[in-house]
Amino acid sequence: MTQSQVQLPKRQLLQTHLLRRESIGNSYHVLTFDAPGETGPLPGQFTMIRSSEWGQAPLLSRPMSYLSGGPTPSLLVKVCGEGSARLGRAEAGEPFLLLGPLGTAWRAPDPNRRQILVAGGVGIAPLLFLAKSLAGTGKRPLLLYGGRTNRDLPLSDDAAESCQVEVTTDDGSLGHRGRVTELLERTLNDQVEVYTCGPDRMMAAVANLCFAAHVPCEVSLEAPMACGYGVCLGCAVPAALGGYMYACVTGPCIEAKAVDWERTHATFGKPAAKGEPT
Amino acid sequence: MTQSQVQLPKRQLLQTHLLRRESIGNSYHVLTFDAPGETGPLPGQFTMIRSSEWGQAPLLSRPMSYLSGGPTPSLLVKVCGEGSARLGRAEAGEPFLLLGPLGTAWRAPDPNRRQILVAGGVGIAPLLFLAKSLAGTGKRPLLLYGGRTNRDLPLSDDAAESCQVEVTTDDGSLGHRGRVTELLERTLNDQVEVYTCGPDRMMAAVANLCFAAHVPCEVSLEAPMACGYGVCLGCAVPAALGGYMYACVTGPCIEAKAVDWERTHATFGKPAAKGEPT
Amino acid sequence: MTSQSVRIGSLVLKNPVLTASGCFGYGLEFDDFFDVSTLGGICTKGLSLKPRDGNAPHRICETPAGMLNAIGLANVGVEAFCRDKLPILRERGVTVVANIFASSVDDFVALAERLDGESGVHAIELNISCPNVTHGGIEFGRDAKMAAQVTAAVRAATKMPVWVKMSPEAGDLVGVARACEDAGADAITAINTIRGMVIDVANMRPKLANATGGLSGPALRPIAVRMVWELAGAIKIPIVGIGGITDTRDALEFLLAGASAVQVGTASFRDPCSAQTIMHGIREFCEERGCDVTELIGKARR
Amino acid sequence: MTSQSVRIGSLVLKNPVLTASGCFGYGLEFDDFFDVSTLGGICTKGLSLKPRDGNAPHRICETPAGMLNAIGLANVGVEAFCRDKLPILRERGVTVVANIFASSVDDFVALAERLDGESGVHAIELNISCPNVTHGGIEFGRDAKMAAQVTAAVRAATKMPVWVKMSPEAGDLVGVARACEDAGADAITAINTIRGMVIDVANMRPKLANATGGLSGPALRPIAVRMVWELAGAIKIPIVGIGGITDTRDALEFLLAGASAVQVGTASFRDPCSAQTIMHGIREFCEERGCDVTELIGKARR
Ligand SMILES: Cc1cc2nc3c(=O)[nH]c(=O)nc-3n(C[C@H](O)[C@H](O)[C@H](O)COP(=O)(O)OP(=O)(O)OC[C@H]3O[C@@H](n4cnc5c(N)ncnc54)[C@H](O)[C@@H]3O)c2cc1C
Ligand SMILES: Cc1cc2nc3c(=O)[nH]c(=O)nc-3n(C[C@H](O)[C@H](O)[C@H](O)COP(=O)(O)OP(=O)(O)OC[C@H]3O[C@@H](n4cnc5c(N)ncnc54)[C@H](O)[C@@H]3O)c2cc1C
Ligand SMILES: Cc1cc2nc3c(=O)[nH]c(=O)nc-3n(C[C@H](O)[C@H](O)[C@H](O)COP(=O)(O)O)c2cc1C
Ligand SMILES: Cc1cc2nc3c(=O)[nH]c(=O)nc-3n(C[C@H](O)[C@H](O)[C@H](O)COP(=O)(O)O)c2cc1C
Ligand code: FES
Ligand code: FES
Repeated sequence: MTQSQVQLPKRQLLQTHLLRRESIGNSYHVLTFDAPGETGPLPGQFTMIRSSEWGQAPLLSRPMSYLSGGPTPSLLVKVCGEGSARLGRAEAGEPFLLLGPLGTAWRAPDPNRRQILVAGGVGIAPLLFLAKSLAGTGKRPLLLYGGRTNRDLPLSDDAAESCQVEVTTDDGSLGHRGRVTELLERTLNDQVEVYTCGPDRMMAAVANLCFAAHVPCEVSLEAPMACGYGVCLGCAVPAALGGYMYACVTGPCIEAKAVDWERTHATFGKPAAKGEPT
Repeated sequence: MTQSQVQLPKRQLLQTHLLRRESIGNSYHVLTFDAPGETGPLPGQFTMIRSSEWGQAPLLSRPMSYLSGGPTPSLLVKVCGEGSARLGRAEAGEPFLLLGPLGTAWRAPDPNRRQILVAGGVGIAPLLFLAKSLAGTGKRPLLLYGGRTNRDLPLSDDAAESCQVEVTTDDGSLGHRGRVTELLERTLNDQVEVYTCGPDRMMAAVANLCFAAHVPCEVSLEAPMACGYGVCLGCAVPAALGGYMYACVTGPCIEAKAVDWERTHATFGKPAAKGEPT
Repeated sequence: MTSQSVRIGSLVLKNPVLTASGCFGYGLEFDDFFDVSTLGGICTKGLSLKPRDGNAPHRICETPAGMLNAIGLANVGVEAFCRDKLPILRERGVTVVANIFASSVDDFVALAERLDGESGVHAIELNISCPNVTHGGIEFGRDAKMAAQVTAAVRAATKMPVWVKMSPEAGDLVGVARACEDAGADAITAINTIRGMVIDVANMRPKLANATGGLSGPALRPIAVRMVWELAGAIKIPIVGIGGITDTRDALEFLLAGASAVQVGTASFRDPCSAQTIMHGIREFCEERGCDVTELIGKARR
Repeated sequence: MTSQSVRIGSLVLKNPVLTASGCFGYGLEFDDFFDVSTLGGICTKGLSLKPRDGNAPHRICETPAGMLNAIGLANVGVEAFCRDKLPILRERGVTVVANIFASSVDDFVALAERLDGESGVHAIELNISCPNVTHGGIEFGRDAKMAAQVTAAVRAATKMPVWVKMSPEAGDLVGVARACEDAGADAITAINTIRGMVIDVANMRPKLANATGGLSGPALRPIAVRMVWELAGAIKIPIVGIGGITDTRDALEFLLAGASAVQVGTASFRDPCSAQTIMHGIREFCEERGCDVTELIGKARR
C-alpha cells in the first residue's frame, strides 16, 4: 500500500490549551492537550506547536510527532533548546496553537509480517503511537530501544504494555551495552518489517541493515522546519532519485529507500561550506 | 533638603522570584517579590523589571515604581502592552530580574506643611509608598486621586488607611465628576506641599497650579527607558534650564520647576517630525 | 461600508493584503485552511525558466524574532507552473503575481514573455534581490543601472504590470527605486531579506550549508518600515510593503508609512491564515474609523 | 591556564570583551555593579568637540528582539570628558577606547589631536556611521573615499591606534573597510546600527521624534555576524565584532566568524554586568577546551 492511498486527516490550526504536563527525568515531558471533536492524527504524523504566549521569540512553531491522538492528543518533548525548554515548563491552562495533523503517516503494517520498531531516544514517540494502534489488531511488535544512558529512554516502561521491549545504552547503564543496530542485525529475516525513528545516523545504519537483508524499512525524517505544510521549502532532504524531497510533506514517514543517505550525511554531517556565500 | 543630600541605597541586579500576584479588576496587578536582606528602596524610587523567562522579546526591562519596599517589595502594574501583560499573568515562583533601587526618591516631606498627594491612575504607586512612610511620623496626607472611571482607581481603599482620600472620575462613576486639579485648586495654601504622579498633562496642570499658588511641587517623571541607570540617554526630558535631563538619574522624583513643561508637551504631545530623518 | 480595494498601477486589488513570494508556495497548499481568492493577491514562489532543486540543507535556521533562509530558489519552473498550478488558480479566481528570477536580462525577458500569454497572471514581480544564489540575485538589485536595465527590458516584453522587488542591501535604495520607476516599473516591492549568518558554536561552523541566508520576520520590520517611508518620499509609483508583518498593527504601519499594499511572508509559516486575519483586521480598523483603506496610505507622513 | 589576551594592532587587551559606545556611558556609572577595569576595555559614548544636548524625545523605542535609538550623540564634549571622566578611568586602570564623532574631517582631526596628548586613552574609534545626526554621520561611512579620507587624516594626527566603525548601510562594506585599512586604520569595528522606524498606529505618527533611529540588539545579530564573516575574508587588520551580543554563545559566534574582540552594547541595558559575565563565559569555554582565546578567532572559517 503506498502512501498516496492513505486519506490523511484535514489539517487545521487548533487553538487549545495544555491539559497537563508530566515530567520524565530532567529532560523529557509528556504534554497532553485538549482537542475535542478533532480529526485525530494517524501514527507517524506530527504537529507544529507554539504557545500563544511566546510572542515574537521563539518565532517559529516546533515540529513534534504525536505520541497519541484522539480528543486529548499528547506529545513527548525532549528539552534541547529555547522552544523545547519552554514546552518543558508550560503549566496546565497555557494557551497553545497546534497546526496539524501534518505530514505522512506510517505505512500500514503488513498483516503477514512482524513489526520491528527501532527507536533512538525521543524517536520513541511516533513508534509508540504505532505500537498502540497495533495492539487493537492483536499484534505485539518488537521494540528495540537505544539511548546514551538509562536516562535517555523515556517511556520504556510504558512501551512494555504494547511491545516486547529490548533496550540498549551506550554506557551499559540499562539493558544491552552498545548500539541498537547490534540487536537489530540478529532479528532480521523475511518475516519482519522495520519502522525506525531516531538520530539520522542511527536511521541510516538501520536502513542499511534492512537493505542488505531485503527487509522493508520505513523511516521518520527529521529536518529543520519553518512551516510544516510544504510552502517554505526549508526541510529539504536529499532524495534517492536526485534533488530533494521535503520532510514535512513527502515525509516524515517514508520508505528508507527514498532517501539518499550518502548526501544526507554529506550535507547534514559535514562542516558547512566555507568562504563567501555561493 | 536637596536631593543630593539623600544617600541612595546601592543598586543591584536582584535575581528573585514572584511571591504572589493579586489582580485588581482586569488591568491592575500587585506583584510581590522575595528580596531577603536587600537594601530597601526609598519611596519614589523605581526598578527595571524583567522575567528571566522572557527570552529576547520583550527585550528590555520595564520601569516600575515601588509600591512598597522592605524584604518583600511590591509593584502595582497596569496592563497596557506586551511587557505589562506578561507581568499581569505571571505566576508565583516565576524567576525575575529586578534592577534597583533606581533614580531619586521623593524629597523628604516638610514637617511644617501638610502633604497633598495628587495621583492619576497607576501613578498612585509611588505616592502610596510615600504616604505609608509618613504614617510612622503621625502624618496623614490628603490624597487627591483621579481616574477615567471607577475601574481606574486601583488601591483607593488601601489608600484610605494612610491618607484622607478624595476621588474624581471623568465619568462621575465614583467620587467627584471631573478633574483632580479642580479639587486641588481649593486646597492650595501656604501650609501645604504637593507630590504628584500621573499622566504628563495632569502633572503639568498640577505644577502650574502650584507655581501660581507658590506651593512646593514635586513630580515623578515618566519617559521610555532602556537602562534606568543613566547610560543609554534615552529618557531625556526637557529641562527648565535648557537642554535635557534624564528621568532615570536626575529623576524620576524632582521639583516640578526643573522641568520645561512647554517643551515636554511640544515633544511628547505633538505629532512626530515628518519627512526624512534629520 | 468602507472600500478596501487599492490600485497598484493599472491593477485593482480587492484589498491591500497579499502573500509574499516563497512563503505561500503556489497558493495551492491552503485548501484545508482558507479560500485564498479572498486575498488581495498571492505572489508565487520565485519562478525560473528551468526547474531548480535549490541549495543543500540545512536551508533554514531561527534567529531572535526572525529566521534565515537559503532555499536557493527551488521551484518547479515556469512551464510546470503554467501547466499544473496556474489553471487551478485561474479557475478559483485568485489574483496571481508571478515572482520571477533569472541570472541574465535575456532570461528575465524570456520569463516575462512566457507569462505574458497566460491569463490568470495579473502582474509580474521581478526578484532582483535574492541573496541566496550565485548569479543574478542581489547584484541586479544593488546597482541602479542594472536594475533599470532589467526593468526596461521586461517592461518592453509584457503588457502586464511590472513590480520590482528591492534589495535592502542596495547602498542607495532610493536611487535604485527611482531608476526602476524611470525604466517603467508599475510598482516597487520593498523589501526582500538582508543576508545574515548564524554560527553553530558547538561544532564551530555556520548553521546553513550556504553559510549565509536571508533574514526575514519581525526582527527585520523596523528596517522595512523605514525603507518604505524613505521610498514613499522619493517615488511616485505605488509601493508594496513587506518585511516582518505578523498582525494587523504591523500591516497598518506599512500603509501609514506610504505603502499601497502589503505582503505577508514569514508569518504564514506559523499561521497559514495570517494574511486572511490581517485582511479582516484592516477592514475592521477602517470600519471603526469610517474610512476607506486608501485614506490610510501615507497618513503618518502628513 | 588559558590566555585571554588579544592583540588589536599595537594594543594588547586583557581579554576580548569590551563595552560598546553609547551603551556604557563613560564607564563611571557601574560602581555599584562591578569593576570595569577587568574588562578588555570600554568604548566611551561618542565624543564631539563641543558638548551636545542630543535629539528631542522620544529617543528610544522597542522592536521585536531589538530597539531603536535616536539619541543624537548627546555627550559632555571632549573637554569635559578629559577633565571629569578620564582621570578617574586612568586611575582605575580601565582600558579606554575613545569613540569620537565630528561633521568634518578637520573636526575629526581636532578631536584626535586633543586626545592624543591624554594618557589613559588607549585607542580612538571613529564613529563614521552614526545614523542619527544630520551631518557627518553615516555619509562618511557609506562612501569608501570619504571613509579613507577621515581615516588617513586622523591617522596622521595621532600616535594612538585608530579603529574605524563601519556602517552596515554601506552598499559596499568590504570596499569601505579595505579603503580604511589602506588609509592606515589599525582595526575595523563592525557594526553600528541600521536605521529603522516604528509607527505608532494609534496616533498615526512615527514613535521617535527623529522619525528614524538605529536598530540594535539581538534582532541585528545575524546581520552583524555575516558582515564580520565577510570582512574577515577581505581585510588583514583585526576586526572588533559588535551587534546583538547578549551572552557567551553570541560573543563566540563573532570570534569564530573572525573577530579578534567583541563589544557588548544593548545587552548592558538590561544587565549592567553583561560584559563581565560574557568575559567569564569565554574564559570558561576556553578552559574546557584547553585553548587560548586567539585559537578561536576565525575558526569557523577554517
Ligand atoms: C517531524 C519531526 C518530528 C519531531 N518529533 C519530536 C518529538 O516527538 N519530540 C521531540 O522532543 N522532538 C521532536 N522533533 C525535534 C524537535 O522539533 C526539535 O528538538 C525542536 O524543534 C528543538 O527546538 P528548540 O527550540 O528546543 O531548539 P533550538 O535549537 O533552540 O531550535 C532552534 C530552531 O532549530 C529548529 N531545530 C532544532 N533542532 C531541531 C531538530 N532536531 N529537528 C528539527 N528542527 C530543529 C527548531 O525548530 C527551531 O526553529 C521532531 C522534529 C521533526 C522534524
Ligand atoms: C519611572 C517610571 C515608573 C513607572 N512606574 C509604573 C508603575 O508603578 N506601574 C505601572 O503600571 N507603570 C509604571 N510605569 C510605566 C511602565 O513602565 C510602562 O507602562 C511599561 O513600560 C509599558 O510596557 P509594556 O511592555 O506593557 O508596553 P509596550 O507599549 O509594549 O512597551 C514597549 C516599550 O515602550 C516602553 N513604554 C511603554 N509605555 C511606557 C510608559 N508609559 N513609560 C515608559 N516607558 C514606556 C516600554 O518600557 C517598552 O520598552 C513607570 C514608568 C517610569 C518611567
Ligand atoms: C523561506 C523563504 C523563501 C523566500 N523565497 C523568495 C522568493 O522566491 N522570491 C522572492 O522575491 N522573495 C522570497 N522570499 C522573501 C520574502 O518574499 C520576503 O521579501 C521576506 O521574507 C520579508 O518578508 P517577511 O518578513 O514577511 O517574511 C523568501 C522568504 C522566505 C522566508
Ligand atoms: C542608545 C545607544 C547609543 C549609541 N551611541 C553610540 C555612539 O555614541 N557611538 C557609536 O559609535 N555607536 C553608538 N551606538 C551603537 C553601538 O555602539 C553598537 O554599535 C550597536 O548598538 C550594536 O550593538 P548592540 O546590538 O550590542 O547594541 C549606540 C547604540 C545605542 C543602543
Ligand atoms: S517545513 Fe516548510 S516546506 Fe517543509
Ligand atoms: S533610561 Fe537610560 S539613561 Fe535613563
